[in-house]
Amino acid sequence: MKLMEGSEAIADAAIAAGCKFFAGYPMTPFTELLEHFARRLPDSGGVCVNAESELEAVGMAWGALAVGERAATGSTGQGLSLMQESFSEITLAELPLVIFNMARGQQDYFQSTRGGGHGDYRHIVLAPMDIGEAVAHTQLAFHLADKWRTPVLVYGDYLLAHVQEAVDVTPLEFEPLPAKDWAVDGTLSGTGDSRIVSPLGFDKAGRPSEGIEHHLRAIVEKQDRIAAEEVRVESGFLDDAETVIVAFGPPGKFVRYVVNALRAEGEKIGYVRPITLWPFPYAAVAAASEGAERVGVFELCAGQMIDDVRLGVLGRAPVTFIGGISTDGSGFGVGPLLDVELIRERILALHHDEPMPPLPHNERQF
Amino acid sequence: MKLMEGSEAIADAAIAAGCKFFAGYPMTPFTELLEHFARRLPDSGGVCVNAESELEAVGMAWGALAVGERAATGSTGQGLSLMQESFSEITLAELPLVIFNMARGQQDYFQSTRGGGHGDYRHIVLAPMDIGEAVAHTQLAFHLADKWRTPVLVYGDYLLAHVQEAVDVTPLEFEPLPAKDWAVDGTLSGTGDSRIVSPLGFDKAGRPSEGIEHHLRAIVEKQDRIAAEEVRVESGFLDDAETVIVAFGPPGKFVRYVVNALRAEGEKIGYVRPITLWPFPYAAVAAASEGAERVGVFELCAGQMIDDVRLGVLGRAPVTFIGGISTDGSGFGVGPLLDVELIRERILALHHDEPMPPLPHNERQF
Amino acid sequence: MTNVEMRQVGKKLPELLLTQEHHMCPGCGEPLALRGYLEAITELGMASRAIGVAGIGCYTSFSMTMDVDLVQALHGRAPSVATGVKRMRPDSIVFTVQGDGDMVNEGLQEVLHTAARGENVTCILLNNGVFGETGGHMTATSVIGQRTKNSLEGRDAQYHGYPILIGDLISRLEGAAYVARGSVHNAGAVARTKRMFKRAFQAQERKEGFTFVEVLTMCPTGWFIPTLEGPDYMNDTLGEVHIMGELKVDGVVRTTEELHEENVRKAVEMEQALARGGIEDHHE
Amino acid sequence: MTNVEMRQVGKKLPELLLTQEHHMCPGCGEPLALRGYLEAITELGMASRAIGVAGIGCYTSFSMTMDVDLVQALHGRAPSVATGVKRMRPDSIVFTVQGDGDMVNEGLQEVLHTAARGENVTCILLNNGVFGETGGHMTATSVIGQRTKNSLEGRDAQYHGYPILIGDLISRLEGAAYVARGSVHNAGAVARTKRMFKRAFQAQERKEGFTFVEVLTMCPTGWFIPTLEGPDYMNDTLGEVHIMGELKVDGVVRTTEELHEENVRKAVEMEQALARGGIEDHHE
Amino acid sequence: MSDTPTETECLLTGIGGQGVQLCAQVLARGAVIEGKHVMLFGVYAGAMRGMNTDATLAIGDGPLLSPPLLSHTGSAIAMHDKFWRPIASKLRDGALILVNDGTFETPLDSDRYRVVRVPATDRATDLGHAMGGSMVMAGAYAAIAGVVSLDALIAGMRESIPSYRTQHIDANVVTLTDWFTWGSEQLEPIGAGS
Amino acid sequence: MSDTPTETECLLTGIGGQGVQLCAQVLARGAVIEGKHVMLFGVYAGAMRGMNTDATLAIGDGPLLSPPLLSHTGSAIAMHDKFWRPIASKLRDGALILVNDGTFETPLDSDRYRVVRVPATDRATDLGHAMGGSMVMAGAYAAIAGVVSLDALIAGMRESIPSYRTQHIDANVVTLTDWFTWGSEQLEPIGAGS
Amino acid sequence: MSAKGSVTIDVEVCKGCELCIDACPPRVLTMSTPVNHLGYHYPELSDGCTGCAACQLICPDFVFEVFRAPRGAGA
Amino acid sequence: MSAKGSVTIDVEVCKGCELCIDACPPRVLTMSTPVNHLGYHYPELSDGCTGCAACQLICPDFVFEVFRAPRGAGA
Ligand SMILES: Cc1ncc(C[n+]2csc(CCOP(=O)(O)OP(=O)(O)O)c2C)c(N)n1
Ligand SMILES: Cc1ncc(C[n+]2csc(CCOP(=O)(O)OP(=O)(O)O)c2C)c(N)n1
Ligand code: SF4
Ligand code: SF4
Ligand code: SF4
Ligand code: SF4
Ligand code: SF4
Ligand code: SF4
Ligand SMILES: [Mg+2]
Ligand SMILES: [Mg+2]
Repeated sequence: MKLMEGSEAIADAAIAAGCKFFAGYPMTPFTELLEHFARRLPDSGGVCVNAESELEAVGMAWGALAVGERAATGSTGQGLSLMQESFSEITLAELPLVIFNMARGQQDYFQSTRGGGHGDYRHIVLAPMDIGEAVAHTQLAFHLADKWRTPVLVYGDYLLAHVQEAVDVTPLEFEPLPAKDWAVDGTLSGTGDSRIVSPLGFDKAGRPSEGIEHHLRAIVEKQDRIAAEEVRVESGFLDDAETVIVAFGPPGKFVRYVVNALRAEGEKIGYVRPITLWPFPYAAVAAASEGAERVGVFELCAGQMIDDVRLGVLGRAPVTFIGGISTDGSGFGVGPLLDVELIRERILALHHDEPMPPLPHNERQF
Repeated sequence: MKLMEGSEAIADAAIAAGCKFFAGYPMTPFTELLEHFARRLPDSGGVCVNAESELEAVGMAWGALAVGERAATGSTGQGLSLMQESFSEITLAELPLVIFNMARGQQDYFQSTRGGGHGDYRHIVLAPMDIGEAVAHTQLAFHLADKWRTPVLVYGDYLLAHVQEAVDVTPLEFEPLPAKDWAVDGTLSGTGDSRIVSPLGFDKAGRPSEGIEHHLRAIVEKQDRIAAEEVRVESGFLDDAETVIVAFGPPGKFVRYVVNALRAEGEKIGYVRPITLWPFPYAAVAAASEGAERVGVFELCAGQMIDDVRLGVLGRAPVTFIGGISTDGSGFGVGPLLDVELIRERILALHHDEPMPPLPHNERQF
Repeated sequence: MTNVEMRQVGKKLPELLLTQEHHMCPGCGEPLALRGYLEAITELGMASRAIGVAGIGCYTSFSMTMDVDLVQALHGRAPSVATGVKRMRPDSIVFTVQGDGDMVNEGLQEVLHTAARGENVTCILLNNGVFGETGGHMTATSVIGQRTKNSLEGRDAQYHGYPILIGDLISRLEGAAYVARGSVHNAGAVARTKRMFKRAFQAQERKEGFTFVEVLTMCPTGWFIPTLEGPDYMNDTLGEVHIMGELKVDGVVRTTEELHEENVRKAVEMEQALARGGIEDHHE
Repeated sequence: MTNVEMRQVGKKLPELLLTQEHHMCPGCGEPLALRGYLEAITELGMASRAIGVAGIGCYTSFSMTMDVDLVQALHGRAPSVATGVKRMRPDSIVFTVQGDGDMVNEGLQEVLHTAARGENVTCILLNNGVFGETGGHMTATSVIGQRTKNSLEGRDAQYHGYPILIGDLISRLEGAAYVARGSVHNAGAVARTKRMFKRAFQAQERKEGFTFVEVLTMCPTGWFIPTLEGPDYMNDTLGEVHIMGELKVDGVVRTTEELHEENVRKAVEMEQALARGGIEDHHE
Repeated sequence: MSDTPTETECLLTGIGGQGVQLCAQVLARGAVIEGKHVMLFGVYAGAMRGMNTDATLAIGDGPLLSPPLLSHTGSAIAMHDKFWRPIASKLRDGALILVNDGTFETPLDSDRYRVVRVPATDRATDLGHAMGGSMVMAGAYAAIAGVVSLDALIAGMRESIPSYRTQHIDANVVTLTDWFTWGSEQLEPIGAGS
Repeated sequence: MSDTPTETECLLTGIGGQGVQLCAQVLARGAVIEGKHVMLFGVYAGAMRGMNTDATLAIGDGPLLSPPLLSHTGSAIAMHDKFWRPIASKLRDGALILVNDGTFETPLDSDRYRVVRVPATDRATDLGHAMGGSMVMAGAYAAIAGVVSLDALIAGMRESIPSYRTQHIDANVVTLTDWFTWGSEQLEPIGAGS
Repeated sequence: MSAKGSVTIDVEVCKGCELCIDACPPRVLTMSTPVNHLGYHYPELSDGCTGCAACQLICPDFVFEVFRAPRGAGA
Repeated sequence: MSAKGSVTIDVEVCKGCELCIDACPPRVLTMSTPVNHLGYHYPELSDGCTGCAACQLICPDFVFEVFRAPRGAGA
């Protein structure tokens, strides 16, 4: 056991999963993840480039992936906004990019799950609730990315990045994967069998390739298969729950903690914690809402996942938003709403059909 | 009446609306819009900069807006992906940017309506179905942007950009707008009352300003008001409709044309054509689905607006996707699915609960 | 104590400041550059036409404290924003305030394209060779051997590559009319840098094209050294590579040799001036 | 008709081509550059280690026709992609193929940062001074007076600003080991440019740092002139500003004067060679 | 509705560079000059050079009701048959088809269609004189389909020529006139699209 | 659950630069060395310098159940009272509070809390010696709250010092020892958080 | 006189740009009157080719194969 | 001797960086033993100030006001 902040644990987990390349550009609260990769990768035979910008970082990772290595990049949602063109197109290029969003809250849900970029692409989104899960999800991310040849985003936040815990990182086992017979490394140049890794949907001249329309459809069909196979979700106390609370990530851990306590006090409340944000656990949410009288959604933003919750519930029960925007004075950190007592109040208010208490204000600091 | 391609008509409409600045970077099928602005703006006392990249284009527009002028930028969805950081932050800076997406299809619906960037922001999205409407929407876009101090995106496509029609551009009248008492022009420097235009939520030192958290909440509250006031939608033949088809933009015009014809043949089919994609006409869709037996969604993509349609219908009737990905060989242009006969077949198949005919394939061209 | 017979020398605070307070670290060089361009604007009588465009870095807090109409840009984007401002308000004096991370990393092509286009704006670079704001990491201007958070033993060319001498690059662009590199590591340099700001703003006024003033600033926090060592450390590391002086005047590029000579001369003059007891012209 | 006693001179097609067909316009200069670097790779025996990274422009169609392992990058991003490739496969020969719009507009900072970092990759620029693919608009390299879609009367400095001489800028970066600017406006230039490709690849092989070969190419379509006028038009416009020659060899920057002299000498040699009836070394 | 007799639709097809778009422009602008309602849509295969280039032209006396893409048409102009297939499937029985005699080899059922072979091989297919081809076809079609008068056609041509090509205007006037006349001599104007 | 006696929680607060985070580090690493489960979370006000810096520390014998932010706590360390308010509201009755005698002026209800004023004014508040302050408080708290032994504390300190600051290690050992002893002399270890 | 050099011309892939015409030092290439299947005129060789390969070097469509007589051979 | 120059020192805004100490040519500034409300030491002026303003120019926190005796005045 070693005292590590989440950023360090995640970097170690990535390296344990065989990540050989990382590139990123500093931005709070992502900076420390970059620092840990920079410190650790060289020792494990990898390379970390302190890229001059986010756009260059994702480009470098693109290159490392194209030759068949495991590679990742990341930033906060703001920096990832700059990478949206690349995320959309790299999905079409079918490269297994792993992306870390050390977000400044939960307001990047749409960006992550709807594809902030152009086009029909979606990529897998894993949302760990604490450092332990982050260590597992990071390794899973690299596996799923290779399994499906699609980007996988790990949605972290200020807490995951900065909380320190005594942990140790143990490598996980996954089902075997096929060889990367699509990767380029130069050895096929001049043989007539040279390869191309491209988002454009064209193969080398003379090889059967049905063009961009067919390629776009094939990607979407793959995404449908992922949606069917890769849903992950945790839930608790649903059987006789009158009230169901849906929350993800670290706030999901707070909610789970509160629901546990309320159950101990006999309140008929359950929870659903989506672990994959895409594919979203629509079925689980639908099932949870079956018998329930009300569904509450707790997000640290204006309410984005609530769309997916509604799409799962589809009118079976009223869906109420009980979260809200909450940040510290800098806008990067943890706001006052992320508080066990306040979350408890809000869940009980919903449960007893009482008016929602007003959101707390953080004390101005500038 | 003058024969103009859509791009030319839109540029003329923007100038008629008082647009004084445009910056963009070429990309099919947006290129011609940029060309027309470059040709026309100087004569009307404006400036068009052929920016060196999309990121620089949106930055230039940001500056022009900050001093209080009407300004716009645009690209295709791919280029707009690069502007996502700016779109998100300029919404927080409350600058009235008008954005033209001369899209390569309808697959940028999520990017436009969910906010491809980070954070909770949304901006208004207008989706004209033809050149005549595009001329009106372009002028409306500048008005709404100023009215709400928020970006407005006009969603066009290859057809709107390139179809030529004999049209004339007549300036429209709108309700009066307040003076831009927030803009900066240098005259207040050194007076103690200097201003700052910023996305960060801080005012000049010594002035009351409640910080970023408060600012983010205020923006979201404004967005809620917009959502309540600015919904625009067209529908037809809904009264006794057994089948309701939802479609937007030029494909919406095709659908309307087909539904008209089918009605003439006595088929109980109606349509809803969202004109604002955000705010989405949930109420209209809900009402339309009330008596209906089925709702069909026709989009030229893998299906994105269908999420919003489902959120409107909320289980009242089954919602089926009858559109699909369809492009020409280059991926920029018009695919084979955009065809009156094929759309008619698909609507009828849905209407008679028959299996959907397979999607047409475009003939490979490379 | 003030002294009746004595006249005041200089001003305690630049007039264009709304508050004296700032949250910069002890020994930070950025407020010194701030003093320089604010006083330059005031003394040139351009205050009521000045529009600033700020990048994102520690200096961003100046956006709130300067009494100047200001547009806050995103990280790296200030030059394009300034372009839009100037194109719409050609008679205003438009300047950006950016750091090396903002300008030479994230937004390198913004400033180069703006310079090549010959936009009539003045870009100001506060170059401390680190991302101060995010904790002192190396930037594209960090010099070989410089201490930064990810090069505590000094930047290594093999591993991290070489610094970009942005002023030198810009001076080679035809659209650039005036390019200078100042510093704030001693009183003389501060005074000299202020004159560079004035020349740049005057050239902008005359619509000569793009103008650029780079200022080497101390960042003891990002360099992980005591505040007191800042000035010398800066002069010996950054100062040795990013040579100070006017790199391009009236469109003519000057050689590194010319700059070196000049620097020696100026240094001597300054010593004498201070010994004589006064830098007459820093508040000319 | 083939002739038994005669020996074949050069090759009709570069070996590293999967098909002769390409969809470039008549008189386009890009396929000539393509021939140059493909033959250079073959003749240096580097074929089985070559990895190309392509930008987005007309030349993108070469991605499909070259018999070279290739990574298709997005517009402007090729240098960073090449960096990732090279860092993971240090023994391969990595090169980008980009246009002026791709490299000097959209991705200017990518190539500059890559060069400053001294990445061991070769960036190839096909510079025709226009966005050929999208219809012939002006780029950041279009020279004053050049015809483009948005400057049919010639580029105007006041309105559009000045061209960026990218090769010259890159040669000033310490991380750049070899920088050359060739052209394809006549047979001699084509042969000479091929030698530049070879020197660049050899320097990369020796891990000397960043290498760069710019090639001025004809774009009659984007220039709105008859194909036949392409070569002379190019030589008289682009060629007068983007001076051809080896701008930096073994890390040493050469002056414009040196380049001029050399160009005159080479031109004469070439005349003589052709008159003598043969460019011996173009297939050395 | 796109079938109302007051609307004439024409599909044009050929290989990039043959001036298909210019031909359509000349016809469209000519029609506008005559006060007609016009909708024109050109499709080039984006980045791919030397590929197909098509155009859809609708001319009507009143506002046009149909969307910009036609699924049925009463006439067509074919500069080349390389990309003819998709067009063929959209032709109504009795449709008027002008083909370029030299390069159009696909056999056409002349019982089903009214086929006019324009003997303008070199002119019409020589990419060096793309304009020539356009003018030949525009002139002939205008006359045969009877949608635009020669004067309007010439005026439309003047509007359609880019500033840097004005030196060709006089030659074009001649070509238009020649082939308009040639067209009139073929079969007396029977119109198209009905 | 966060109230189980086996978990000791401590909230630390002060002004940026005072070494609050270092103090928390030393205590946390010390505890890990003693085989305890530890969760530590530091909050600095992002970009804003000279602003508040807080830390949340939880030490337990078994796995920690609570989320990383505490709403109730049994002990606190206050280097400065500028940002004390939010902390105060989270203190349980009987909570142990170590405050910096020199800079902490806010009156504290000593019937409700067990307040220990650490007379380390200059040392603890002089930003020139941020480390000094951290060590003083860490030593005193470790002893008074009885969560970490002096040896573990010193080992924790060694782990916590960044490579470029190692020259201060010996001085820190002395300070920790002095103040651990000082702490032990105050009131016999009563523990905290219960 | 026996030729110093010669070329083969793959006329069907020629795009008629005429770059080879000016590039040929002895100017033994001239454009055809007929056009190829793409509709382009193409170069035709008359006597006097030196086998210098300039045409091959300048042709964007890789139309030429060049042959040269061994030194001394020919006239 | 009457002073050639003098300065006022706004000690409460000083952040103790000590840049002024080295900047002062006659070295008449020394750091205080006590600290200000922020906890920083600050400079104190001893005799011999020339009013050269170097301290003002180098101080990042704008602590100094500088005064100078008219030429000829003083000793
Ligand atoms: C797109 C984007 N990427 C990263 C950041 C995070 N960030 C904020 S300030 C900064 C560094 C600023 O460095 P510099 O411009 O040199 O200013 P300094 O702090 O050194 O004064 C970074 C990387 C950001 N705000 N936006
Ligand atoms: C981000 C982005 N912006 C714009 C485009 C559209 N685009 C494709 S090619 C091209 C111009 C290419 O010019 P250049 O690189 O000079 O190549 P050329 O066509 O001249 O050979 C542009 C702007 C794009 N593909 N991606
Ligand atoms: S980090 Fe550096 S630049 Fe930023 S305030 Fe501190 S000293 Fe100044
Ligand atoms: S547009 Fe220009 S660059 Fe592109 S293929 Fe044609 S000639 Fe070549
Ligand atoms: S250069 Fe090549 S393509 Fe051009 S005309 Fe000659 S043979 Fe034909
Ligand atoms: S080889 Fe030389 S001489 Fe022969 S045809 Fe070609 S260019 Fe002319
Ligand atoms: S320079 Fe200013 S802040 Fe620094 S010690 Fe002197 S007075 Fe204080
Ligand atoms: S004015 Fe000059 S002499 Fe006086 S204290 Fe300041 S630096 Fe020293
Ligand atoms: Mg910096
Ligand atoms: Mg180009």
